[in-house]
Amino acid sequence: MTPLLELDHITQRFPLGRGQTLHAVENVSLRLQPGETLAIVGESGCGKSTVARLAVGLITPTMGTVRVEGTPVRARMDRATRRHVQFVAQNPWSALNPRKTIGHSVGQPLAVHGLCSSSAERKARVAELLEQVGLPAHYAARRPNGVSGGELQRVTVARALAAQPRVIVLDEPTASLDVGVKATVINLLLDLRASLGLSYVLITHELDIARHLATHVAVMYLGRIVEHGPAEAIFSAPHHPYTRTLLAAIPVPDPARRGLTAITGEVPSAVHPPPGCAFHPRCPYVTDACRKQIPQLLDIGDRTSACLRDGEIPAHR
Amino acid sequence: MSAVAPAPRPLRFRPRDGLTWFGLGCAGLFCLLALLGPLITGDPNATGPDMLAAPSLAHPFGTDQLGRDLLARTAAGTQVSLMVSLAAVTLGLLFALPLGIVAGYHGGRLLDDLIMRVLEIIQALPMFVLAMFVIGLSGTATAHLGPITITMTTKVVLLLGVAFVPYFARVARAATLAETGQDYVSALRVVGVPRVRILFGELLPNVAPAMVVQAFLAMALAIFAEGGLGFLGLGIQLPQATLGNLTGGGTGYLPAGIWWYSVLPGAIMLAGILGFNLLGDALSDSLSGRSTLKEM
Amino acid sequence: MVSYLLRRLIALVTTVFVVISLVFVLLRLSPGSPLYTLLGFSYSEEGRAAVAARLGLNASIPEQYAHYLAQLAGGDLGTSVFSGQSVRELVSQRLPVSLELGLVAGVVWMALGVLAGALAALRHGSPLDGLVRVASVVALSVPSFWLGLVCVLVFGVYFTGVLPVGGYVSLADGVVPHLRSLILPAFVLGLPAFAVVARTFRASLLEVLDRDYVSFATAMGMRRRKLVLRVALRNAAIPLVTVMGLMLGMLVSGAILVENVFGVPGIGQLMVDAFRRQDYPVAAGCCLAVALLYLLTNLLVDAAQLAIDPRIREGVLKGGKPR
Amino acid sequence: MADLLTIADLHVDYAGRPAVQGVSLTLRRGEILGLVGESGSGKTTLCSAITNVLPAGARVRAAEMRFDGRELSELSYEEMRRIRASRIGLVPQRPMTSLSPSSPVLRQLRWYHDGSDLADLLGQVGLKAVIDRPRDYPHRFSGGQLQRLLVVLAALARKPDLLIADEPTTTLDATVQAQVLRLLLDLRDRLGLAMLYVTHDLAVVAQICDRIGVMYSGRLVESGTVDQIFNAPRHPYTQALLAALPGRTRPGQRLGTIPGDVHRDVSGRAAGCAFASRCPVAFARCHEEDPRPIVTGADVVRCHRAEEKE
Amino acid sequence: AACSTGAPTGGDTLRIGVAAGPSNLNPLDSGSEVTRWIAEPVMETLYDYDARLAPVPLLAAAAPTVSGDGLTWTIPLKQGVTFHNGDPFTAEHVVASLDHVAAFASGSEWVVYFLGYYSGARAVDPHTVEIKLKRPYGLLHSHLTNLPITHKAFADRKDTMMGTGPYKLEKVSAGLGYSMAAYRGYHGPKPAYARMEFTIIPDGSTRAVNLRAGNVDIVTELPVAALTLLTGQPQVTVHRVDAPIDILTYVKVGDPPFDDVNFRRAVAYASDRQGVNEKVFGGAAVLGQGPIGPAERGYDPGLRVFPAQPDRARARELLRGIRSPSFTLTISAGQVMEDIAQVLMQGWAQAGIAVKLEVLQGGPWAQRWISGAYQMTMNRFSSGFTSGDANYLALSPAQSKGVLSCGYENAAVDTALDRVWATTDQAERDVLLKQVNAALTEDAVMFPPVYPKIIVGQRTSVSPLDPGRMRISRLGTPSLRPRGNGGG
Ligand SMILES: Nc1ncnc2c1ncn2[C@@H]1O[C@H](COP(=O)(O)OP(=O)(O)OP(=O)(O)O)[C@@H](O)[C@H]1O
Ligand SMILES: Nc1ncnc2c1ncn2[C@@H]1O[C@H](COP(=O)(O)OP(=O)(O)OP(=O)(O)O)[C@@H](O)[C@H]1O
Ligand SMILES: [Mg+2]
Ligand SMILES: [Mg+2]
Repeated sequence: MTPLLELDHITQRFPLGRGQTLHAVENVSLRLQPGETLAIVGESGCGKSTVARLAVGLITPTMGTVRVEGTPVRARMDRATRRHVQFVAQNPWSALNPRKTIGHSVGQPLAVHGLCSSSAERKARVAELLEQVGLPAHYAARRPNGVSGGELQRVTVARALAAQPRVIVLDEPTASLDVGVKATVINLLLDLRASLGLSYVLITHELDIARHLATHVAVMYLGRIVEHGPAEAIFSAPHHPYTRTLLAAIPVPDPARRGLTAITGEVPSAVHPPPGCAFHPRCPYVTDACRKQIPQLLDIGDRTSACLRDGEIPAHR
Repeated sequence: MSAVAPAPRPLRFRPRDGLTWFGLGCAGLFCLLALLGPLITGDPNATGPDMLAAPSLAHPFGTDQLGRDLLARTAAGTQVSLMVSLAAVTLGLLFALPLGIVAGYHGGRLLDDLIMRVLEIIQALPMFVLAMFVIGLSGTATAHLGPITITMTTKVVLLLGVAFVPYFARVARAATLAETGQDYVSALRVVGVPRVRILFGELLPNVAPAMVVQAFLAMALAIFAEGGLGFLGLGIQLPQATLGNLTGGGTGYLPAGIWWYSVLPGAIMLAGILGFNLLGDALSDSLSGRSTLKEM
Repeated sequence: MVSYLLRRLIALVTTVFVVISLVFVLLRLSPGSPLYTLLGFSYSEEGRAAVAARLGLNASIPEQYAHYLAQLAGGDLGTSVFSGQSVRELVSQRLPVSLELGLVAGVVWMALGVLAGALAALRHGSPLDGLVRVASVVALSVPSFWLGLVCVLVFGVYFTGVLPVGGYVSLADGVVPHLRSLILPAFVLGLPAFAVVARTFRASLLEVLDRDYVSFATAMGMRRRKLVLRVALRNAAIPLVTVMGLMLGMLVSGAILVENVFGVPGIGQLMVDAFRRQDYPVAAGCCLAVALLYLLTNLLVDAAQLAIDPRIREGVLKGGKPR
Repeated sequence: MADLLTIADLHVDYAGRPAVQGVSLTLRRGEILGLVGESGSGKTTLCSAITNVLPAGARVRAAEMRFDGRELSELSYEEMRRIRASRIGLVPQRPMTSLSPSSPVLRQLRWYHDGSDLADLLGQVGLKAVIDRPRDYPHRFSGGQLQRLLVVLAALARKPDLLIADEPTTTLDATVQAQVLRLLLDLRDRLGLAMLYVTHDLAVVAQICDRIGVMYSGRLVESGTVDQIFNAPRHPYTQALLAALPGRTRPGQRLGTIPGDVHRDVSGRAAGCAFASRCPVAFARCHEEDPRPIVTGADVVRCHRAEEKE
Repeated sequence: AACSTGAPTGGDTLRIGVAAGPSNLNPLDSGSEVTRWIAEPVMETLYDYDARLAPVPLLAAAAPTVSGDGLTWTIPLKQGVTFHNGDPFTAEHVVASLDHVAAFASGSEWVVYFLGYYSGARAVDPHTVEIKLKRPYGLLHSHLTNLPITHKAFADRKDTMMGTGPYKLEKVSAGLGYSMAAYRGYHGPKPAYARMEFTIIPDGSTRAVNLRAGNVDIVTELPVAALTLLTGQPQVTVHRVDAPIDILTYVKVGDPPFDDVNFRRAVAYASDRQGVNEKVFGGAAVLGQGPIGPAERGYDPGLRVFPAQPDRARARELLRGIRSPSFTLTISAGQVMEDIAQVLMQGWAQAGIAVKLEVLQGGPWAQRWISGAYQMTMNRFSSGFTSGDANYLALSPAQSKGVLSCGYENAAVDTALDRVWATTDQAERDVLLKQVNAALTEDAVMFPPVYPKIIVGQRTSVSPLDPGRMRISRLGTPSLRPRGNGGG
């Protein structure tokens, strides 16, 4: 079965001038099948957003290919294929043109892709879309100013839906929202997935949201995927030392289960990544080999993991 | 973190301190004199019998060495000044906006670099040097470029317009750069909106307010520059009265105590510059939200 | 940092080269010729040809251009068509006068501007703040040549003898008369610089006072005086440096007008004369000197900025895409 | 044991617009009080009011604001400054912008702490390397490093009685957040300082706090011990907050939500409880009368329903 | 200007305020008044003017001897004269000076005089010069009275002066002025002042103010508006003297609309001469008719063709049949010219002639003028220094063959002007000039609105300026001396 979206050995480097390069994404391969929700988690700067931008064609990779429904994405791909992958960004306040009405923004994909034959039809469709994300139709006439973040985030989802996508790439869709509002957006995503059969690529560093929504999880560290597999498996029994560290560092909203564990050390620089396994300076299980050899992603049962000592480390907790 | 989307700063003019009111008054006086003055005051070139007469009821601004009414000449000069400034600013915007927006959209890339380099070269010569250069060389005469006739007025407009281009383009570029950083531009690209439509349909309205502010400040600059050129004799030529011509024309009479000749037209110029500067400041405050802070 | 400055220097050289070429080509393409002025009534075709040959104006424009560049490369700016003086000598006679005037005007006024801006920001909302705001916008708006005339009127007609209203006394003719002769031109020339500095510094200081690091310092119980000196002023000075570069252009433009009002024999006056007479080499030399001065100072400003703002120094503000 | 900080009926207005209304709370030595609430609910304003670093134009009114036995509102600027300098520490929200960008970090550390034990202090938070980087400016350090530096300055160096931490980890990554939180807990244990910890994140509160205050629209709607709030919340708003947490619901299930929007309440309010329009259990009285705080020991709740249950 | 400092003691320094610094300090190249005013004390001519403006030997020992065919002039030189650098004055310097001005490449303004006449000069011995001519050149004597002699090594220099005069140029301060000191080795009477200083004061009123304040002793080119500043000042004298200063005003006769003599005359009739005189010259000028003014040879005070005030009826009559009469007036930038033009335009407008004004800077104006791309052109021109009291150059556009020809063709004028140059007979020359003047006036080719005066102010502490010299635009500074109690 052709995946809806496939990243095939993607590498993205940014030149920084003075001969320096920033290794934002290194050799990442991912595929998304219909109905799946793939969560990409990891620390700040590990390349999650870059993967998202690559996936929706905002940047063209230095190396590797992005395929949408089997068609490789070129710089000038026809709009019809590309519109099947849509994008929702973290900050709803900047994701809408402040000087255009919400209706205009939501209607843009309809106009660009000729999905409506008349402006009346477009208006009706915009109203329909707004209702679909739980907003009253009269919001079409409003401008983003004065509309709350949660509502705006729903507008951006409506805009993405307008293009009739099969995949929506969500880059931290709830990170800037308050707890209560966050919940409404998560509920919306759940509903849409159920009703429209959408697939999501969900970028987040809030692991509880990933756990709540995702069917699959990819854990990134310094531009590489270190562990990838079904969400349940990874959350319940992380293999890679980094995944373990990360899960242990996430506070649980339950005063009965206290015990934050912290590791020392900083995230290394993406300009001068450490030799060998990128995680080795912070890894409690580090060996000499880790300092020299870059571990490859290997299939281990239900998942893939990139750790030289995968079998040796005792199971978690 | 705020829960409600912040309003884009409206470019609304709400004079709230005395200074802004004063600026409005100055600019209003200037524009009124420019628009209505010439209708009321009569022929600015008509000579009369009283030469170098001090201000009086008959001649509120006095007369010049040829017995012409200086109020009429000042009004005519103000009109020229306003028209030239408006035209120059419009011209500058017309060229600078597309350049700045395109450069800003391609921020940091080759096209941006290229555009900004070229503009930098124009800026390497300060405006007056550039003016001297162009007008000093092409002369103050009407020039003919093939079938196109370039009068001195056109020349001044062109010159000021060109001098404004780098200045405007920088602002437009910076504003566009800031806008391009906003997620909505990425969103539009993902949606598949063509680039031209992004640039001029979506970005332009967001860049425009900053440009309006600059346009006001540039009006002030243009009035000054037009006056300065006239003062040096490199501007619009006699017998057309311009504020610069008048101010410069009167210099020879100053030591004889004939103050009104230079001083009054210059004061009108000052009013115009001050007015537009203050209005620009007020608009810029409203845009940056500085005044809202002050309100509290 | 050194490599950055080096790159800037190379960019500067290219810009200067383009400016030179532009000056040259425009000069040669402009209608008229100094020969007409030079010959006047004694104009004749033979005469024109002979003089043009002597001045090297007969060659084709590319040839002249090549010759001019070669001349420049040898440090020779040519000689005036009219006075036969070497342009380098002329420029080096006039430039110091303008430089001194600009420097006096710039330094004194900018210092005052910094002071006024700082006081206004620190006493935000007070009458002093209002005064600075009004004074600076008025100062910015007054056309320099007109203000010059008003000064001439005031000190030349009503309060005669208080200050000289025109001319320039060289240092050789006495320090006090020299300085006295600079007072009015420097006053008029520098006023806009005062205005810009005061406004910029006020705004940037106000902004800095609103920044996290100032509230943090306050919360840490830092004394107000130390806070202003160590934290606020230092950071507020960064945009000021940029503005100073801008002001240089203003001073140059202003000098052209002000030197003409007060009869100061600086480069501005020389340039106006040269353009009026179409004295190509002198005009080009002046343009070159001014452009070079302008660009060099901009370079200095950038260097100063680098020195004062570590983030610019490391290109942090340029590269990358920080969220 | 005497309370370290007592606030009673604190009101703060920004140009007439209320930001904090009638907040009362107490904080004991060695206690960590977590303050949670939506954006704009007045958490930062409350913190600033305590240290008196509100922007110009803000007006403070309080029945009592007592710190270690001294009424704060009666102190002169200089006395307040001295308290800030030695007794109340503040860890700011945005570490990246809280140090002057134009001076080297080490120099700034010396501004705030001129003791010879600096290297030692830095060593305690794993930042000894800063001493060896005397020329490095703040932008050269990561957010986590800077945040730890600020903790060193605010807490470790001057050993204050009270540490106010206004969302100190919001901008940090999970692993780094864990580091900073560990550090703060450590400090509490070693120095016995009291802490006012402001956050959006209920999970963090659950992990480190002893007591919790929940703010809504400028009011402290409920406060109590961590266990009490998480296991038996009394205010409907607190209940709704907890229901909205993904971590407390089975994956794939819809989360509890709070309908409406806090901000419409602020603007259009005439009388009644601020939460009434969004409250699932509101009744007539809630729309007419603003509930008064019901105090039980150190705990408070402001709700007519809760009152009924008493 | 600079003079506003320094105590107004005067004493042993003669201080002169001038309007501009010359671009070219070589009086062999430049006929500009400022150059020559500065050159006056420094450089001397072979012959000088006496009180009646007749030539008398100065550096020459005697009047020239002319060969029978008029083609060889021999001039004996004075002995014992030295240049300021100590070099003795000899014939080779005279030859170098003459050769310089006659060479095209030097771009000298004199070349036009020598053009077609001068063939060469040689030093017969150190104290005798022989000049060879191509054709008889009677005006040469007059020109040798005007042409300064420079040191041969300095003939090509434009930045300094080296002569035999009573003062030597010591210092050139760019844009500020020139200072000179008395030359000890001067061959004539000892200079009265130890020093002489020329100061540049661009603004006319400022010059007047400085004169009033005693910062300078003499100022030139006083504008009419500034004269009020000097009235009632007992220690200041203002001289207004007729001088060969012309408001050179002529039309392109070769092209429409001025190829129509009626149109030309209509324009001349409609010119507001009175208005120009009153408004621009404060009534002090003489109303104009033809090209030759009152201080010049050939002036005819009786010539009255055009009225003082516009004769509109006459103009309209002459214009009958011309649809929408209009033309462009091209002037060079400057307050006086602009004022004149604007007054004239008012007069013309009243007669129904639409005039467009074109104000050009010096260079572009000269280009228009020389290339003939004008309809009516107007500029100020002073011929005094190069031609004394004769205005030969200003007449040259009327010559049909000249480079500057305005398209006017009148054989009588052509022959008359040729003869003017050739003859040695001054009386004949005067008659011819009168004829030319009358013809050009009648035909309305050249019709300056007024003949201005030279206006010079001086302090009474200096001996009075010689009106005779001022009549030919000279100041006569070398012979001035301190006077009365002001003198030291
Ligand atoms: N356009 C760009 N030019 C240069 N560097 C970039 C660019 N975009 C991203 N980077 C760098 O690439 C790295 C990965 O960035 P990315 O935004 O993908 O991280 P992220 O995982 O999304 O982080 P966060 O959680 O903070 O959003 C970072 O170091 C970032 O600074
Ligand atoms: N300087 C200020 N001027 C005017 N109003 C302000 C100012 N600062 C805050 N406010 C208002 O006061 C109210 C409380 O703000 P505060 O910053 O205390 O909330 P918060 O709970 O800290 O929010 P966040 O979680 O977003 O930091 C808000 O409505 C806010 O808009
Ligand atoms: Mg990201
Ligand atoms: Mg806050």
